[in-house]
Amino acid sequence: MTELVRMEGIEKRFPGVHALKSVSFDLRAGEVHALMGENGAGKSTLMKVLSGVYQPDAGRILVDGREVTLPGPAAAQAQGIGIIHQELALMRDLTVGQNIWIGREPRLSFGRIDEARLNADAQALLARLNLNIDPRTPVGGLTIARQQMVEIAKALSYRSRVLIMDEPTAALNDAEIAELFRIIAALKAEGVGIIYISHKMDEIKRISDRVTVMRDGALVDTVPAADTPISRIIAMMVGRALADEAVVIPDLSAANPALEVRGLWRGQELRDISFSLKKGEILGFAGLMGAGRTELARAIFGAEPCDKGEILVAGLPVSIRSPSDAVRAGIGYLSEDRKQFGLALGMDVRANIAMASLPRFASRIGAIDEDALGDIASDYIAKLSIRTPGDRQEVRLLSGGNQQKVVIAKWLLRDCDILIFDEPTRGIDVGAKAEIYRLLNDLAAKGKAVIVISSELPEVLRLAHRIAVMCEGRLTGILPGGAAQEQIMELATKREGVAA
Amino acid sequence: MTTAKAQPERPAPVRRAGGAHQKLLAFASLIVLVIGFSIASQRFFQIDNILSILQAASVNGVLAVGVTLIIITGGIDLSIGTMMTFCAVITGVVLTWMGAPLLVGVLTAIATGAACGLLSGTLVTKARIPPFIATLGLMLVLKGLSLIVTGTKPIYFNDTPGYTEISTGSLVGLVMPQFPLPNGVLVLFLVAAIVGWILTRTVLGRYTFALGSNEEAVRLSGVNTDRWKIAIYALAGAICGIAGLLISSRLNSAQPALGLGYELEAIAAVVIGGTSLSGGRGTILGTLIGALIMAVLTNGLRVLSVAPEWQTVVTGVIIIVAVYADQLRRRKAA
Amino acid sequence: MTTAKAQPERPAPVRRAGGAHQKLLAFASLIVLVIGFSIASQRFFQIDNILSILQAASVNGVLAVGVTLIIITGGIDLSIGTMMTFCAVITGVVLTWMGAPLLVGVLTAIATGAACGLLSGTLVTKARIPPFIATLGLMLVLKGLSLIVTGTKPIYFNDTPGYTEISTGSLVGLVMPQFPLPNGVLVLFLVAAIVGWILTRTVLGRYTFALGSNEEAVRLSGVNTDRWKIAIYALAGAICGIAGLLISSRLNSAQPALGLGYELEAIAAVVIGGTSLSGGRGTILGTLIGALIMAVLTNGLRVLSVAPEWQTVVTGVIIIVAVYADQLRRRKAA
Amino acid sequence: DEVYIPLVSKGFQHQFWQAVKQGADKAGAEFGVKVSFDGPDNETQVDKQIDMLSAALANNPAAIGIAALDSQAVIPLLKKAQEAGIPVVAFDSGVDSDIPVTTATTDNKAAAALAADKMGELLGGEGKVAVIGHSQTSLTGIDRRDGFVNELAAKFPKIEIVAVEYGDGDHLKSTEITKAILAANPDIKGIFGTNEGSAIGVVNGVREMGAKVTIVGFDSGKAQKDAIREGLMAGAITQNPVGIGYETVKAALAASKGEALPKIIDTGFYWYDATNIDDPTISAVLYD
Ligand SMILES: Nc1ncnc2c1ncn2[C@@H]1O[C@H](COP(=O)(O)OP(=O)(O)OP(=O)(O)O)[C@@H](O)[C@H]1O
Ligand SMILES: Nc1ncnc2c1ncn2[C@@H]1O[C@H](COP(=O)(O)OP(=O)(O)OP(=O)(O)O)[C@@H](O)[C@H]1O
Ligand SMILES: [Mg+2]
Ligand SMILES: [Mg+2]
Repeated sequence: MTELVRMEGIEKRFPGVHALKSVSFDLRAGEVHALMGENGAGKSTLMKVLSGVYQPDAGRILVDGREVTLPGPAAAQAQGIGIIHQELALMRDLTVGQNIWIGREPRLSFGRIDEARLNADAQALLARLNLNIDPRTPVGGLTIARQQMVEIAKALSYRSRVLIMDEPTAALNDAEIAELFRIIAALKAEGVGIIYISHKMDEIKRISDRVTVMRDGALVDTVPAADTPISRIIAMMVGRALADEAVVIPDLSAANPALEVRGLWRGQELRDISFSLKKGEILGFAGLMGAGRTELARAIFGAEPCDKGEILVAGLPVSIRSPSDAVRAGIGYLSEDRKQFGLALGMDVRANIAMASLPRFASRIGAIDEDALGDIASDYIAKLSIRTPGDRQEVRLLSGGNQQKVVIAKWLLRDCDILIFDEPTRGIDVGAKAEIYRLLNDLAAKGKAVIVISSELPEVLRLAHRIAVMCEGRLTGILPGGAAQEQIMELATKREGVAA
Repeated sequence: MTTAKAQPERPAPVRRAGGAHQKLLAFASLIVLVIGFSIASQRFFQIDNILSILQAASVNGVLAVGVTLIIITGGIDLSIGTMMTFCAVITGVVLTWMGAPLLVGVLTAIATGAACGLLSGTLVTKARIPPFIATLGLMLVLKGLSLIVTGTKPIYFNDTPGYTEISTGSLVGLVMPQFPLPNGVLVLFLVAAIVGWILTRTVLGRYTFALGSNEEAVRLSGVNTDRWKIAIYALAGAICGIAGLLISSRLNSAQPALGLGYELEAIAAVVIGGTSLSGGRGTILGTLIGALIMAVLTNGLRVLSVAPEWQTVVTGVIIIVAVYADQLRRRKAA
Repeated sequence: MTTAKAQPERPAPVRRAGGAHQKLLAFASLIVLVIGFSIASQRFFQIDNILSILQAASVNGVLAVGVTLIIITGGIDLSIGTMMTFCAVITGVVLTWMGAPLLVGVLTAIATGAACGLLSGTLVTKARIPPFIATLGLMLVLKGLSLIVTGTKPIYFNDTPGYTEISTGSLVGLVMPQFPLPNGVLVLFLVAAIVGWILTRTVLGRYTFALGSNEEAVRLSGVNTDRWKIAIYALAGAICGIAGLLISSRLNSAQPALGLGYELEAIAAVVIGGTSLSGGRGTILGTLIGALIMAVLTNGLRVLSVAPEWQTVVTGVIIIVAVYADQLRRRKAA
Repeated sequence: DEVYIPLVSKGFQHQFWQAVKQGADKAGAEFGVKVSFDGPDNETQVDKQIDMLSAALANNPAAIGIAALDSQAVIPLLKKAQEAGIPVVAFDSGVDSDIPVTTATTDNKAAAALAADKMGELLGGEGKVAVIGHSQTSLTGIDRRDGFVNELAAKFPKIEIVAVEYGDGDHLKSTEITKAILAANPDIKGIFGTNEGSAIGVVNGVREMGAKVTIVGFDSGKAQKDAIREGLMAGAITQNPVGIGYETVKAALAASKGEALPKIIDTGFYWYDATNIDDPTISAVLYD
């Protein structure tokens, strides 16, 4: 296979962080080269160097054997290098089609845009991904999963020879991942080289030809995927082996109910939802994209109004009209979209961790006890191994997975009795994932009630004591923990009026 | 958004464009105001007075259309008022002092504005000065330069026959003598139509929205954001030049001290028209409506002979109420 | 910032607070200006003139400190100028017309401002009117009301002994007769210190930044964002009330027609001081420096007897250059 | 139908214009006509004034009063008024046209020259003098500045004008300007403020700096009167704004009835100081 790209001795420093330590990397035509590493290992930074976003402090980049400089994204594009960024880079006020073709609009005379062709082309691309999105929909209204698919469609539109995918599946579920992999296979056949970053270990085995592992900004090794076991890759990443634990379902027959939802309705998105959750229980929510799990969580949390229905906390009906009502009633909600709904990106780690619990650290006149806050923040940084130069680092400068950990820390610190976690491990590395599972189990053991919404079925199966399945806004069934995947999929596709 | 069941083939009605009745509703506040004033005084809804209102809206309207572009990119332009004056002054220099023909004067005004816009655009992009500061600085510089160039005295256009026609003549009146729409209003509608077309149909317009929506994302897409932004500022500047023509033609003079405060009025029209100061959204139609609401309000209260201090109070209240009503409408529509 | 070798355990010196020499560098533009003017004229760096400059910065400075809060939340307040006047007028009514004692007047001014801020905060949060419009409306309403209440005549404070002392007396002078720092300046520093403390050390301050950074994320953290935002507007209003005291004490009268245009000057000071109009970042120290830069600039050019029209030009240029220099410094530091 | 006479002025917030309004209202009450009074926020807004004029004309008034901000810009609308048979009375300053049937005004240049004469006498014919103007561009601003400066140059060659600055009639701004001028020229002997806000600003600035300067003001108002009584201000020129308003309405009414009027109605100006401030003739033209 011909070599497309070679990076040699790449160095990159940020204030307080040595992000890349003389990293070398190469990519061949027609291969999928997986790039692995813990959160903050430097994967995204390396790819930003390759796509012209960052300038390396030292090192060379060769494309087709010739040394190149990539002073900006346009230069990288000119070399045939395309990238799907980990942090979505979409223009929320523009439509799907407009986003996909930004910078390359089909033109008519007088600088006019051929909107019809633009939409038709976008439609064709979306169809290639088997995606039912109208190209004229504004992107801001899409769920994060759909935004991710739009980003993928956009990257495909460049017809790059080198395609970098930085955690493209973090927000996707199995069906969409299957579509993506189908596309990847086709691209491979065309001779496109793909750099693939993911924290989902099973994916690596499924699609990659070679695997490169990074740790702490340095290259660990590049190995062929076929004859390297997953456990070895994990060991290279985290420096130790991880035990694979199975779910332990506690006996909750004597436990009191923590949360009850009765007959919740909201337009067509939520239809007559009823369920209950006991203290000490972890209830998993499974479903396909758009099943309405996020909607349900937001409705319970008061982030969006519902038409009718009743919510009881610890057996007493509560009126929740806003998130502050919900939090007062003891309900916490970790959103699936950390950038938009979870973090004040311009503020530091400490402030974000404290965001939901500030009054607890304040004196009567509102003065914040910074020392206590700093101690707590440092605790969580250690507990969740958040990679940051300190609790005063701005969150926007953290790697994606570490940002996610900050949001988790925020809700752990708030110490709610009922916690709704929507895609909590999005973008989190294997080691930290295991740590978070352990934390959730601890919480449940302490009598907290936990809802985990996840598009990763293994995660639901690994954590949930019971599994609720939704389809098209309805709760189609609740299964015992450890249920078979087939059973879940059957409920997840149980459309109304269609006999199961 | 539509329900999850929505078939992918037929798009949900696009939110931004809105249906025909949506568009009509955007006029609701304006229509209510017009009806209200018409009931309060028979003098209000007379052709002559309606024409005065339109005429009064023309300069502010043109300025507002120009600054709409900049606001959609997420910027702000405080220099438009004094830039308008500066363009008028330079036109006066070229026409009256240098005796150039009318057409040269018109082109000078537009070119001067474009050059000023080029400057502020460059300051914003290349020197990375926040738009507020760059255009505040330019506002002061242009204000001073206008006074310096003219020696603080107005330049009159008495020697340029036809100059006043630009704004106060009426091409429409030649065809329809009973409805002598002043040319200034025609210019406003023309400028609005062209800029509206640019915004919705061209690449420049697309980048205007894109820059305001997520500049970093546009840059990451390989677009030379600086160049486009400068182009947008220059276009807005050229439009200020047109406003300079309109106002100086109306006053038959370039008044060097004029202009301060006009930026706020224009920005107010833009925001009343529903354009968000945080960028990414906005329409020229909205801006036109905003400018008309302000013109109707001022004129109507004067025709009712409301005392000036009460005019101010009532204007403030009505602006808030109109935007509130519009807000409710949008929330319902969404 | 430090080098990249820093161990992750010990955090890099936080950028926001900045090291001591960072803070000093923030003063760079101001210091350069002062040195420049001192060289250009020996009249400039005289105690008397320095005190005049500080005094001149006091009203604008207090307003700027107040509006800094609102700008950090991502909002804007156009009403501060006329609100200041309105507070002064109501104080005049209470003190001069109703003969209340001085302390009641002081409290009235602050309470009036807080009430106005409460109103605009409520409009912004509950009625969801964009801050620009809500405060533009309030600006007009308060402007009109000031004229109406006073019958467009100034209210004099001749019958309230000690009223002028608030601004022009000198407590410092009692201790240090050779440095009679006017009380108005003392008030500015006091207000700045308190607001600076609130911003960096209290829950209110933390939420001020958080609201400007990502309001939705704050709301979804279970914070009653509306209530906090209203509190911030009310606090800013109260500070306007203090500015109203300062200006009316200085003029020994409440001048009902004054105030328009002061908002722009205050906002300019804030932005020159490095606070971003898009919210989420800003410092009171920066705002103070911004207000001082403006005061030094105006005074210095006048002391040099630069022609007024050239003063405007030079001010514009220097504002741009100062912010550009500051920009370079920050970029280097980052 | 009631006879309606709108007055479009150069402003309405300043004391001077309020006094004009007061005179107009007085005449309105006396002759039983409905008078309205409107003006832009500041004296640069030439186009705003034109909009006001056209709104006033829309009401089909019996006659109209105008204090034009620009002597030419209003002419097209005045022609329109003429065609509609609405007589026009100019007040405060004239218009470059013979459409106005009369102009009720005072000579600002001559008034400021009188201020210069007084300043010259008070200084004994020598020393440094500064002018704080209220506008660099408005007619009254220019006339008062030029009247003062030219008269000093002509009659008191040993008096030097060291600074001419403009404070927009804003009390605070004028105060700061005064202080800067005093800092730059500690040996200054006299300052002239060309309207109420400017003059009060000068008084404030001088008071804050503790300087000894001869201050001459313009217009009246309580603060200026107090300053004169206290001896802080040497004296001031006052026009007769109440008279201007009164005469304007009276003339407009007469014109609407087709009566003949003189081309100019001069309402005069006066010097007042501590000695004559309480004279009945003077106190009649002063306002608070
Ligand atoms: N602009 C920046 N300024 C400062 N530090 C940065 C910046 N960008 C990245 N870093 C730091 O560099 C390190 C590497 O980050 P990078 O985003 O490359 O990690 P990653 O391997 O992609 O992690 P993840 O799996 O969480 O996405 C992190 O410690 C991060 O905090
Ligand atoms: N075909 C579609 N087009 C546009 N919007 C859709 C479509 N299908 C679903 N949605 C929207 O998706 C939302 C429901 O998805 P929600 O995020 O609640 O589901 P979820 O089960 O959490 O799935 P996800 O994995 O996407 O988070 C609703 O707002 C719905 O309107
Ligand atoms: Mg990453
Ligand atoms: Mg979801």
